[in-house]
Amino acid sequence: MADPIVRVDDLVVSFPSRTSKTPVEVISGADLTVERGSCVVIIGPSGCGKSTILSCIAGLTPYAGGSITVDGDRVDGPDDHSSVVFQHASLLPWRTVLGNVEFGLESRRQIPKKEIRARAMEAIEAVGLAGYEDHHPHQISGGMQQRVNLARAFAVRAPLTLMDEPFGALDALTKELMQDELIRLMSMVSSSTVFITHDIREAIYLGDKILVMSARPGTIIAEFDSPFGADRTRAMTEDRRFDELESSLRDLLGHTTEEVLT
Amino acid sequence: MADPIVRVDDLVVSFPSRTSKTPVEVISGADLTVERGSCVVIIGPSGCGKSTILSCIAGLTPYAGGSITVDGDRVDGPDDHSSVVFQHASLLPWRTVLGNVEFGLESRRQIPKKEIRARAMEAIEAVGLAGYEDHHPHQISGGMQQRVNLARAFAVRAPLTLMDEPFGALDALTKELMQDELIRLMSMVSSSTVFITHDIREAIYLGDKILVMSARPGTIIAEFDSPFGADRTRAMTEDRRFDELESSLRDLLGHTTEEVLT
Amino acid sequence: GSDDPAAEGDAAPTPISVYYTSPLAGYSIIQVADDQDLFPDDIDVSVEGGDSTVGVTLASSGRVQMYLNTAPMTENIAHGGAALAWAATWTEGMNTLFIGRNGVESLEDMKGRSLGIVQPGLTLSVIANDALIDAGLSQDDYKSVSLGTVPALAGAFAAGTVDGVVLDRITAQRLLSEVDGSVELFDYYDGTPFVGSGVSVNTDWLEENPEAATSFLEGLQAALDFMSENPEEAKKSISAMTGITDAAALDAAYQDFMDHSTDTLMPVSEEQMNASMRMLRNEGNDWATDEFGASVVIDPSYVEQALER
Amino acid sequence: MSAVTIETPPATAGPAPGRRRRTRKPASRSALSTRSRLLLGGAGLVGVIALWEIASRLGWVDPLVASSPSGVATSAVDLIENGTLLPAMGSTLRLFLIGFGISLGAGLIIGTLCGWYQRIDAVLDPWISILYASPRIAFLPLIAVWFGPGFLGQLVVVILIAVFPIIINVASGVRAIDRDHLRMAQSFGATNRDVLLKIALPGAIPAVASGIKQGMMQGLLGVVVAEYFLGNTGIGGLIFQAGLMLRTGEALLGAVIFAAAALALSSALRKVESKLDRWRTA
Amino acid sequence: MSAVTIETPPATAGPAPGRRRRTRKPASRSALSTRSRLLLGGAGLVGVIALWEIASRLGWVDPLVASSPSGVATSAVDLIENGTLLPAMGSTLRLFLIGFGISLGAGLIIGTLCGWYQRIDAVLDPWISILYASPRIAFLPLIAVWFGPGFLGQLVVVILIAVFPIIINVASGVRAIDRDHLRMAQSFGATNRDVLLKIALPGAIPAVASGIKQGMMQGLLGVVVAEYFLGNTGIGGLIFQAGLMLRTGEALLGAVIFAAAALALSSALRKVESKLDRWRTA
Ligand SMILES: Nc1ncnc2c1ncn2[C@@H]1O[C@H](COP(=O)(O)OP(=O)(O)OP(=O)(O)O)[C@@H](O)[C@H]1O
Ligand SMILES: Nc1ncnc2c1ncn2[C@@H]1O[C@H](COP(=O)(O)OP(=O)(O)OP(=O)(O)O)[C@@H](O)[C@H]1O
Ligand SMILES: [Mg+2]
Ligand SMILES: [Mg+2]
Repeated sequence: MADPIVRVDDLVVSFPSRTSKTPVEVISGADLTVERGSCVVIIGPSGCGKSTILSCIAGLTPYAGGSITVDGDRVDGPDDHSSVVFQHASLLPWRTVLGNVEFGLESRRQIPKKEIRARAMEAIEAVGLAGYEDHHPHQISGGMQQRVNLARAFAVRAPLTLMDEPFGALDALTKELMQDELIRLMSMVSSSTVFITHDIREAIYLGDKILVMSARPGTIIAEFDSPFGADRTRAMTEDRRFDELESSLRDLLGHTTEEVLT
Repeated sequence: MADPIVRVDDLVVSFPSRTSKTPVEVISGADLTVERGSCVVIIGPSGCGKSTILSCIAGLTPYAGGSITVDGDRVDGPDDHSSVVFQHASLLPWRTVLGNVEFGLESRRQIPKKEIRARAMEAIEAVGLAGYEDHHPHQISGGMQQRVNLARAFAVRAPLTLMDEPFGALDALTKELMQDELIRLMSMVSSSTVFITHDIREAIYLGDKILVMSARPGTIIAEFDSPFGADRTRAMTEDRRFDELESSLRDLLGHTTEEVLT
Repeated sequence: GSDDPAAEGDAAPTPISVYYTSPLAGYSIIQVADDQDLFPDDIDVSVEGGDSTVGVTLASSGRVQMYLNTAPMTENIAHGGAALAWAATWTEGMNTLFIGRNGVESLEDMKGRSLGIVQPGLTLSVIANDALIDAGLSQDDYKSVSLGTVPALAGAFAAGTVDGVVLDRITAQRLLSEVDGSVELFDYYDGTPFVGSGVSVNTDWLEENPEAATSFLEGLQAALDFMSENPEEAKKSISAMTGITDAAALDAAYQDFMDHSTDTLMPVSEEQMNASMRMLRNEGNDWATDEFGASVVIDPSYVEQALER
Repeated sequence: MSAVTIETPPATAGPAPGRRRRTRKPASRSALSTRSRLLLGGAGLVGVIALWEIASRLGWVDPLVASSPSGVATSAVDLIENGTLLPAMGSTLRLFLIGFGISLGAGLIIGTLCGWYQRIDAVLDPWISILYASPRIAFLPLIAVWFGPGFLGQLVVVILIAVFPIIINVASGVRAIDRDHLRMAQSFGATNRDVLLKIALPGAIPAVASGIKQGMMQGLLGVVVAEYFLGNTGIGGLIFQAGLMLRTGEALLGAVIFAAAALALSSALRKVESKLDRWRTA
Repeated sequence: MSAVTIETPPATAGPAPGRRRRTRKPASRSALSTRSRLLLGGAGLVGVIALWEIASRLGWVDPLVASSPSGVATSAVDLIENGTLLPAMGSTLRLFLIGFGISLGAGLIIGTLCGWYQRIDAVLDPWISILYASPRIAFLPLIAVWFGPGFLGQLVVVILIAVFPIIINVASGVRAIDRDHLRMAQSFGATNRDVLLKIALPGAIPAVASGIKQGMMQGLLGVVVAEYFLGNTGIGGLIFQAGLMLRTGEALLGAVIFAAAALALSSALRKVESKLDRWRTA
């Protein structure tokens, strides 16, 4: 493979503190790389800074130190290299499914109206929502809304897709369906992905590489390569290596989590 | 064991329809029994009527046919036999943790102020929130809020506790902590429980008996007795029987769910 | 060398804005002049009506050139710095009645009683005080009650809340006929020489537009003539001005106007001015000397010229 | 709490399904049917109107002062017959439509500017608050001088009364842009203009609707004030004239017409709002 | 979409970290600092006031009609010196406090009744809407007759203007009880009374606060109207008398006093509200 699509070196992020004058360091020296076409999953306790890292890569949050490059360019604001899928589908309720998917394309550089429509329809078909173009978000289920969210991100065909707990709000069954859908889509568009989750099994199921973060101030404390190849099916979950990986991750996270909850 | 604490016979529930004059049947002939001191889990696809059954047992929803008895009394309105834990903690934001737990007790028959306070404090200790009595809901985490919700229900010491996806909104790690907490509480107060969930693994982990519902109009289509005894630990999840039960449930639910999504 | 194709020989007509302070029959003359298009062609008149507080500011700012109202408001504004003076009047007195009830049978009986007024300083209050002082009472002998609006004044009298009020003749007579035990105490038209309905003019404007002012007065005179000659048309204009629609009431209003207006426009007389000054002194205005009053009266020649045309 | 004993209540004797032990009536909040609402509301209205008529007939209230329902009706018939009422309503309607229309346009523009550009807001906000808070009735004479006592002055009065609720509501609606939507748009590289047009404004629709509603009601009030104090035209002038001449029936008729117009407008607006906002009825 | 090709943009030449290909400026919504806001707002206020003074000095506006800031200040000094202003403010304050106090009490009670008892609401709602929608200025003469032109009549005017926003907001706050909370309470067998006192009323606090705010602003307006039209007392009367005698500075002073009072009241209310509602700042 060529050089990595994302390269994060010694990233430091701090936020102004409410109580004191000195800013609070949230990420202190995180390093990570994402190889082209692979899916990197970041897992860690609540509040450790997962979303913050993602947001920095997307150019939505300025960082205090270190460097981030995406596709060779240094990140210093939102750009065309990446698209983001947030946990809340954040659909515009006054736009139809089609209108929502078009929104992402409209916001990119000038694309003719006609091409926008065509690419949006293509993305809607890809997530299996053909026939629902004219529905408003409130007329479709939560799972379908999340698919629109995916379609919106994939439609812009950015080299990198950043996903922040996209399935966190779904029930277990819908979540599994969506995970399978995502695997299908990722293989179709051969996009590179950074995926954030709380869910250990989801991390193992989706990730080519799994990064574990420590509690705040966050750094990457462990890295696991997936023992499974590109071909992912539910059968994986019955594999012994799946359970082993799950146990190791649970042990690692058990500590960090206990600290966070009461 | 004595006779069951809950007996639901041939329950039929219908709601007035918006589009037509004839009401829509949501539950058509469901039967179930809950033995004293046991935990019955109901699982089923979204919209199948799980919450409706629970609500009928609690006396919150009137039913069109069949009968429900709790503790020998026919249910025809909210009463002292059961307490409910909803998915949303539904805490009153203007009351403290203590005030919220007291709310349930205040609403029961006349209990002296002093006893209310004592029982509420006891329940708060039992869920591990001692020291947080004076916090307002927004000052504690989601997991802690859900524990207040549990404490409020357990403080009234009803013979039956009805739980409607109480952990549905929590992240995977917090959820597991809460499940362990619940198992501890249930064994402490030896309460009978009906527990509703979407999550197959949660169902197996908690249930003495697992009932599977069909898609709407809902009925109970299968019943599994837990192969594990009263002593529940995380080790269970690595047991072969756990995986087997999970597969059977997933197969059963796979069908019903596919119909609902898309 | 005008190359304006629209010019019909002469210059464009001089615009004149007129404001009247109440939709009373006494001011219908302006409505008639407007309705019947009686103003000469060299002026372009627009007429608006409304509240008297607004009128004070309009007249003093010169926003309107002609202002239909009653004494002593014009004198008051003129003293406040406005370039305002009486141009003409068409009554010899105030067309109002002082009426009483609850056992009040004369002005002297108002001692210890309550007098309804709209607001202190407004005409109806000033002339009520004048009549009572003339009858030997002082302002401490009775209680003035501000009711805010004329409708409230009439209503309060009808309801017996106040013992005496001064009201325009039409409303007063209606009350006299409908309220038991109400009596007329004083008829201002017979008793007080006063500017009851008149038009004042902005004198700054007047200096530059003497011709237009004369034309305006000419139009008003034409309206007076028209009203006596065409009762039916006049009644229509009165109805538009006052909102009275009942035929009998309209007849009465027309008759009332004819009975209490002069045949021709007149300059404000010295007697009328002195009455105004006296009333203003009653109110405690030490500037209201008779000499000041004279300054408010403009040159009577304007009226004379208008009548000659 | 390790020794919790469950207070098990004794079972009731036999099959008495309807009886329960508790004596406290538990909460239930069933909605009153639309029919009962209309019946009760209608009965109340008719009752009070009948009482008023009776009181007036029996002389408990002075008809000179309080008129009566039949007096109001008679006034309506008279004024329609002599052709006064309809032109008056027309002129009032014209004033309202133009005044409210201008307020709406100006309110939307200024409100959007204030909600979106923080610098503009910083400069204008104190003035908006001051003007909105000050008793605008005190400015009537000034308005008359600057804009004349005719239609223009009336228009200014209506606008000064109607425009502020619209500005304030629109601005707060635009300001309260959904954070999730904003981040989403930023992540796609949307420009400020995109965010304003495609996110802030559509999202502000409920606030805009409530501003329009308040502006409409205030605008109607403004029309009465303008017609009453300036120019004496239309229904407001009719109320003024009628009051001066003690024609209480007519004055109340004018008030009834305005109240009816206000009720009709607000229910029409509610309909439009629920159409515009259909996506929100989830 | 099986043959999707990713449009891979060419990498920029070398290490030019600050430059990006896009020309469109992406959205950013950083908040203006409180200091800049105050500076801009203050500059605007001072600027306009200075302009007004200059315009008046240079004779661009007629000082007789528009007065000037220094004219307003002179009026204030004069009126304080001759002992008119403070008693007038006292009497206005008294009217406002009593009138608003009664409106608040009545509004809370009637609003709660309407929000909670659907039958009462069905009967009262039409009347509340009608009275709220009708131009109450037309009723001033009736009020003067029924309640007298003195303090009582003024009080009625203030209440009639201030009470409706309170009733309407309280009722809708009580009505909009949180469904989840209601079900929770029902599941514990809470009675209707429990639900009203422990859930509906505390939950209605934001609506109540906004009703009180509107009621306060309307109440201030009501005080001006009442003093202006009935009894001619206090600051409202001062505005009227000054207008009549062409003392424009005094009239504007009265308006400024009312505006200042309204601004002070609304900022005080905001403070109280954020205290009462601290649990909501989550
Ligand atoms: N804008 C901000 N200002 C101040 N602190 C912030 C801000 N955003 C995030 N933080 C803090 O930074 C830390 C990391 O937040 P972040 O949202 O990245 O966590 P996370 O790992 O995504 O957590 P979660 O799993 O709950 O989503 C948290 O402690 C949070 O309180
Ligand atoms: N008040 C009501 N009026 C009309 N239909 C209702 C009402 N409450 C529930 N339903 C319908 O009854 C069906 C069962 O609803 P219920 O809430 O019991 O489902 P559920 O199994 O709990 O679903 P979920 O897992 O999504 O919570 C649904 O189709 C729902 O639309
Ligand atoms: Mg996060
Ligand atoms: Mg449910």
